[in-house]
Amino acid sequence: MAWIKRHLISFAAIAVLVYMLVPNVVVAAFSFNDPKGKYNYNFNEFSAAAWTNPCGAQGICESLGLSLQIGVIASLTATVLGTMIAFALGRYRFRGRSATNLLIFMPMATPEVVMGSSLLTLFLMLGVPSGRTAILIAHIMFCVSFVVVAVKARVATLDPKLEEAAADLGANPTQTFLRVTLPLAAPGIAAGALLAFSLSFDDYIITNFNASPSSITFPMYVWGASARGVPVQVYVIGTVMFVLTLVVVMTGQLISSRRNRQVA
Amino acid sequence: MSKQQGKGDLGLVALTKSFATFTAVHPLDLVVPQGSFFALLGPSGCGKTTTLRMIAGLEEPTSGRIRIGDSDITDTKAYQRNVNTVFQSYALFPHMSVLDNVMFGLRRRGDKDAKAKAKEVLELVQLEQVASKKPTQLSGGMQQRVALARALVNRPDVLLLDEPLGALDLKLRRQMQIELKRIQQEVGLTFIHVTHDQEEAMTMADSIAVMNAGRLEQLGDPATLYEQPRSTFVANFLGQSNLLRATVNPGGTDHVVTVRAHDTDLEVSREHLPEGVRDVWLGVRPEKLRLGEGGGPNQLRGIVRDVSFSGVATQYSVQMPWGQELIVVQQNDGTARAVLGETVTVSWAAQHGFALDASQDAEAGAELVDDHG
Amino acid sequence: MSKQQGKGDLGLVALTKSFATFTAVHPLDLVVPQGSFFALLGPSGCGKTTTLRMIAGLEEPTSGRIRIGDSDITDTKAYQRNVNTVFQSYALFPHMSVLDNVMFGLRRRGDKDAKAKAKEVLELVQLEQVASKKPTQLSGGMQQRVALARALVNRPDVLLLDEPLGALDLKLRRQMQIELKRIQQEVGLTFIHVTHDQEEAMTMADSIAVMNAGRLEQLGDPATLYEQPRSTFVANFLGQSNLLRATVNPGGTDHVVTVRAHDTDLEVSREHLPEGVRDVWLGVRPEKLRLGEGGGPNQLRGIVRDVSFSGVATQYSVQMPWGQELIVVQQNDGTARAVLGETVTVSWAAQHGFALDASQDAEAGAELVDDHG
Amino acid sequence: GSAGKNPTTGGASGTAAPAKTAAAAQDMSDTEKLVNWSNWTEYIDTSDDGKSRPSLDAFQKKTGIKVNYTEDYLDNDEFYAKVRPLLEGGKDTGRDVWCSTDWMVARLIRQGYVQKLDLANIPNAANLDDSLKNVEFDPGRLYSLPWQSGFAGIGYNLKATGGKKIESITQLLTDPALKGKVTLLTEMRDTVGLVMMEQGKKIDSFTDADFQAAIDMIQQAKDSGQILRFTGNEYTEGLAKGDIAACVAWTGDVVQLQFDDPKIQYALPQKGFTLWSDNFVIPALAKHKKNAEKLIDYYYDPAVMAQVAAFVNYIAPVKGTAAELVKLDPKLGKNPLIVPTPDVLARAQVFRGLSTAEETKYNKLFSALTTA
Amino acid sequence: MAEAAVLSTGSSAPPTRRRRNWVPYALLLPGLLWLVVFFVLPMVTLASQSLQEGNVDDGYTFTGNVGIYVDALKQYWPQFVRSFLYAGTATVLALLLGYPLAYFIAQKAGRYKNLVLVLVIAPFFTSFLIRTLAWRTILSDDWFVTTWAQKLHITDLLQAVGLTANDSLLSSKFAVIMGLTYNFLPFMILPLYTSLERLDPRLIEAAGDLYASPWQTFRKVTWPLSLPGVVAGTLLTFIPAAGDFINARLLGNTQTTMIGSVIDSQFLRVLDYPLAAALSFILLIVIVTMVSVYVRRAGTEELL
Ligand SMILES: Nc1ncnc2c1ncn2[C@@H]1O[C@H](COP(=O)(O)OP(=O)(O)OP(=O)(O)O)[C@@H](O)[C@H]1O
Ligand SMILES: Nc1ncnc2c1ncn2[C@@H]1O[C@H](COP(=O)(O)OP(=O)(O)OP(=O)(O)O)[C@@H](O)[C@H]1O
Ligand SMILES: [Mg+2]
Ligand SMILES: [Mg+2]
Repeated sequence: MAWIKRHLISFAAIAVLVYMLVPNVVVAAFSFNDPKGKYNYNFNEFSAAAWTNPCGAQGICESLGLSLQIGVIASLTATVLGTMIAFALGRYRFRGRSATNLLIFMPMATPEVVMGSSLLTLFLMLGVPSGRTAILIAHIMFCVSFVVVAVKARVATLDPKLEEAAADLGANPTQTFLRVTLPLAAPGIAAGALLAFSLSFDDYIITNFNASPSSITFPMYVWGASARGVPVQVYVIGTVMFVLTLVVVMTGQLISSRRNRQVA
Repeated sequence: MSKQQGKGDLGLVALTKSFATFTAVHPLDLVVPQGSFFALLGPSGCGKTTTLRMIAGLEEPTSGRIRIGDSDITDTKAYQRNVNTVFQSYALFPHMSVLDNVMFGLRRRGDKDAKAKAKEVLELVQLEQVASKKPTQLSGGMQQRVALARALVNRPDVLLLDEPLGALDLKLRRQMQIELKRIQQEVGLTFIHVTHDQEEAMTMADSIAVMNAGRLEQLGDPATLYEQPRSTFVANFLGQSNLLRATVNPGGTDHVVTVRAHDTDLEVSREHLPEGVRDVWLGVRPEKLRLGEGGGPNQLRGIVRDVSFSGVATQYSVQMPWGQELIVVQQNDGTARAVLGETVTVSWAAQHGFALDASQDAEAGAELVDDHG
Repeated sequence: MSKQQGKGDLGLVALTKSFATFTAVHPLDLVVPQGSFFALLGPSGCGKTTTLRMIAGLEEPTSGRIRIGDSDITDTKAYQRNVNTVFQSYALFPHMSVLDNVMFGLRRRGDKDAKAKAKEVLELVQLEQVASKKPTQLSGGMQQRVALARALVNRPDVLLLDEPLGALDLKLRRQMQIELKRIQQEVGLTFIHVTHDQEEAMTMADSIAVMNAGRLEQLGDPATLYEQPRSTFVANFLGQSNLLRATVNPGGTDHVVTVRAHDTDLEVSREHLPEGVRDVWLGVRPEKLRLGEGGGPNQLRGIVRDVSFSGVATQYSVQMPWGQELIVVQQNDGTARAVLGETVTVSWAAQHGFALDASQDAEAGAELVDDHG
Repeated sequence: GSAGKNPTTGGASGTAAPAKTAAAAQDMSDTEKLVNWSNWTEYIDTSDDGKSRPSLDAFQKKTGIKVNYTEDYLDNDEFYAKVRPLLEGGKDTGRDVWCSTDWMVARLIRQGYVQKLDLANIPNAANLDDSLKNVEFDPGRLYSLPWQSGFAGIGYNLKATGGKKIESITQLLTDPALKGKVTLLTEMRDTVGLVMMEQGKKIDSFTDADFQAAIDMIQQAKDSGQILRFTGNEYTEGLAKGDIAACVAWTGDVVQLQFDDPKIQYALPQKGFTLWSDNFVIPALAKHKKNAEKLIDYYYDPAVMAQVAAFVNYIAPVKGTAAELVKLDPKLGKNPLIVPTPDVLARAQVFRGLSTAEETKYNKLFSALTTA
Repeated sequence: MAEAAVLSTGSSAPPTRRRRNWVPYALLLPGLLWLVVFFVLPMVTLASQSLQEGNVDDGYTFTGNVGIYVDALKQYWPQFVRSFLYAGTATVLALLLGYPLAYFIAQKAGRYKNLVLVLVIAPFFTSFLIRTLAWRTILSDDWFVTTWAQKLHITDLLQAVGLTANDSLLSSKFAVIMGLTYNFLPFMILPLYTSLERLDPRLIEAAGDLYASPWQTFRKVTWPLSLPGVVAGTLLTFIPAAGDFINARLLGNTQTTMIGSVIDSQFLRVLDYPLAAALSFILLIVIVTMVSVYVRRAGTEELL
């Protein structure tokens, strides 16, 4: 009893974790379903058919490809732009600092519908066609702020003494940036990029406002499919993305921790 | 004031640094001979770090010049100067191995032998076996030695050390002091060592410059500075001093002058008396005082108020009839000790006293160094 | 080993703490008398903090009991014990003002006079004027005093201080030592003070327990511990010791025994010789050695290899014919000093030597304390 | 074949000749053997493994024209909202042909967003069912040809109604047994139309008051918690699962569901139900107009159309399809929802054309209901 | 990744650099330009659009019709209120659920810390639509969750407090709020985690040492010190939740329509752009106002 009391927080935490992962378990389970009829809502019969043929549903892999492509381009661009801003904010004192902070914060404080619709309004007025370019512009726009926050947190903890040490040891400003500042900020930049990618990859609301009939992203495909019955392949892809993330991040961590342990 | 400057000597000429609201370094003139172990000592905020940063090129002087040998380096950038710094916080690059840290400077200058040289220096600081570790995996003392190696390996004209031992604990600190001194003697570079710790400065340095509030107070070798301080600030800051208010009696011999302090006549060497002053602080170091009458011509009686044993020595606090407490330090060499409450005679030799102009504050340099929170 | 225990004394009975892979504290028996200033001394990792944490209730003992007076508090929770801790890192609540920090404990127990009491204690530590500031706005020394006040105000049965001065610089540290001692004498609480700094322990404490690798090595008042260490570990850890390998000669008087070290007969008090051992380390403290022949019956000749001036005293390293270097500390009391390279006689009195069982490592307690990076 | 009431006597105004003419682009049909077709989801025959579309493949094989078939037409309004900026801005939509519902065709024609069909390229257009030949919104079928037609009626799941039959709109909107398990369509004409007919009105000639009365009835049902949602096609999943007990539904959807689950039932209300068509149109600036016309022509072959009808289970607008369908599957050929009998058809009504002002007004009323 | 999605509330000013003053501006220029053109400008367009009148067929013209805001509020205030209510409830729930988990990861998980963190983040990469659809399956009538809830009379309870309309769980207020909580929980956990991670465990020990019971320790030390994380987390949860409509669409019914859904429909189906723009603008203004009041009251003014 005392043991239970002492570990109350751990139990609560695990319960919450379970709550967070239940849908993923269901998704994984249903990816092995051979649904009766076109709706995949009752577990009918085990089948790995969808796994052997993940592109089997019309257009699913095209949309996934598009989403991945947009995600990569948008997160890379946003990471570059955001990192630059984060360095400016974290490293320099200049006029218009607080205005900049506000401008960075606003996209995060703006509901997605508002952002999506306002961008659509602008594009309507400017005659920018909906589609891939419009989606990219929008995604970069809302990702930048998150990158700034992630990178800035890291830059703020960077010891300016390290840069001084580099200069003291004969590194000119460019070398100092490339050899010291950038590698040290890298974890923050990577976190920002990853976050940007996940936000872009997962966005439906803003994308839907700016998509054209020929630019169906994966979330839009899922949305469309949900009206007529979600193909099992969607569950397969959802599961793959989940497991892939787990594997990639965990091996990354394993490698870095092993590297640390080896030299220890 | 700038003196003759040798080939590789470091020279500061009227070097000044003012921040927006505050002048951290008032015009400073100093020559540090090549190959010497030079200590910069002073209370917190006196401008030691600022001076060092100007030498390193990390801070731009408001005015004045910096020279190494014949060349004026005032306007060169940090990365162009052949000067290296060991930072108090070490500032090791956490993402590089120890070896990469040490090679960093050589690599920047395109040295082909970087690796060999770095390994050699790591051997010098006895860290060859941790070359491939990351700095965070090392203990404080090891990190300190990496920082030292990283600077040393570049064979700078001047090596600046900003409280390199400040973060180490006492025992380790004493060991590193010995190490540092050994290395300096081995490599023969000019070291400028900044420290808070007077004992450290005195044990290690060839010469010490005491700074106070952005100004140079006194410059000299450790023994001279300690035994013939020229101000109450130096007297108090460099070890402890007993200062008695006194008036110089006219006359005296060539060697000895008598002064009157609290109705007692006391002797002091004439050479330790500044010219032309009448009101003085008569100073004696605690270890120069003897409990008992055998110590010299100067004798005072008082009551022991505190006894504090610290192993090597015991410190007594002896209260004089006029209330002042004199501090007496006696080596625990087996001679009889005084006990609390006992009335004792305190005595000292005339040549162990020094006199300072009484217009100075007797407490200068002795206050709580507590303003750098 | 547990002795008679007084009314408010703290008693540890066979207290043990094992972690998964490691026993940090081996069965430990200790009585700390009420109102005493007790120091726990030992190298890094020897279990000092673990012991304190068990007393505070922050760590559960693996076995053994903890008593205050008659009551057994082993099974009570930290917040139910009338024991307070001053943490090394201070652990001040950053979101509360100094006053709120100090009132915290009183408030938790619903004390109506919390504010008045807190202000009183702040006065005691001379911080009444910063009561409304946040801890981060204070200097290290001030934070230290807030942490002390926050614990003191609760008038705990036992106050635990875990290296409270470790983060302060030397000068400040000495000042805080005096302050701490003054406060302890004023309030009369039991203080258990953990420190790395042997001098600190000796100056401040009524009794010292030296721990080594989770075990109690020796317990006693500072002078006894320093002058009659019972192991090489204590001899080396508490100050420096010169240890000479020697063999006890048969015979000798009631008071004095001769031992043969490196072909020289040396005297040592019989009371300082452990019973029934023949091979010994003959130890002498550096300050007990005299340069010159006047010091006692024991004389050795050697060459001065190093001279290190540190203000109050000068330390000499004198090399013996068999290679060993003896450390000699001489107070700078004005007597003649030896110079580098000079051949000198080193002498000491028989009663200043102590002999230790030679089966021990002569270097125990003297190694680089460098494993806690 | 099918026949329906053909509302030639249109609404008050606004259905006059189109004000604008759609711009034509240079036709690339001969150089690019390609046609881009946007259609509703699952609105064409698909092979059993879901990987290919037999009728499309056959077309490609026969003509060498590749069809980019996209199922991105989820909803008339939504699709319109997406292509309108392009059409308005005089840009190519990237589509050569798509299938819009009657009223949407009316709007597209009115705004000059669709091009006239070149019947020379569509000889099979003659197969168009007579009843659909002359519609109010496109007299003479100059701009559009029907793809599929269907009814909107009541679909329900016996499992969820507890075996109860749901046969009238009133029951749908008031039966407490269905509380919170009823969905209506976001398609205004179907939902409001059914309710107006339930209230005894004719949807080819109603007044503002009639419309308002229908809205009120729906509002009441919504406020009482009877209505779960207003949906597009997505009601089918809920209906199949039983989360939706009964709903306004399109015939083809329900017929498809019935294959998997006989508990799914369909009712055409006695008081009337709506008939609609989705029609091929060719947007302005379509690059492959001729290819699109060839495609339409291909599907106007009764044998091909029967292949589609057998899969999508809607009413085919092509004469002779019924006969072909019987050959493919006799049971389908007799299903009154696919091949309606005359007395069923007699009960079906078509929503009258609306003027711009009316459309704006009614849309506002209806959207206040569905979006809030 | 752990550091991501975190509004750090520390506000240490960077060191001054006087030389090369143009550098920060050069760094800022591209990113800020992007934000100005594709964020600020659209907002201006949106504002101007809201003041136009007309219809799709005939086009819209600017008339400065401020009345639209009154109309919009009059017609859709229940959806506004509902959105903020749901988002608020979901935020509180997310805080209640997220806090123990964040605390666990930061202070107790030991070597499983990274694993748990990744488990919190990984669902991000499974499209949230898929996961929300999965909830539809989980909560559907014929699944055991609903059956058990019925057996345990949880459904009755929910119905009694008005969170559901009948004995199903799906398509109800309950489902919508649950979905919102679920979907935005990681945005709560990550900032909480960062601030709890920074919490010095010695402070908790110090509180215990000073007679604070575990609950008092939480209230007086842990909670106030994690406030920056709480503020950041609640904002990152509340803001998107208030504008969300996916959960309401997929898990709700006609009684749970949120304002995001209205805006979406007005823009994409009804094509009443002025009304839609006005609604968007009202939503933005209300949120920004609420956020700034909240941030000021929470005392963490410099949010970034
Ligand atoms: N960038 C700056 N702007 C304004 N004042 C400064 C700046 N840098 C240092 N100072 C001030 O200059 C004075 C000297 O600082 P400096 O760091 O050189 O002292 P220090 O002797 O190294 O002290 P410490 O022993 O504490 O390291 C201090 O009063 C400090 O507050
Ligand atoms: N939670 C723990 N798990 C495992 N080992 C521990 C734990 N806490 C302490 N130890 C080990 O117990 C030993 C004693 O630790 P303790 O902190 O008591 O030493 P200490 O004497 O206070 O050292 P220091 O002077 O460095 O503070 C150390 O070797 C330490 O590594
Ligand atoms: Mg400094
Ligand atoms: Mg410890």
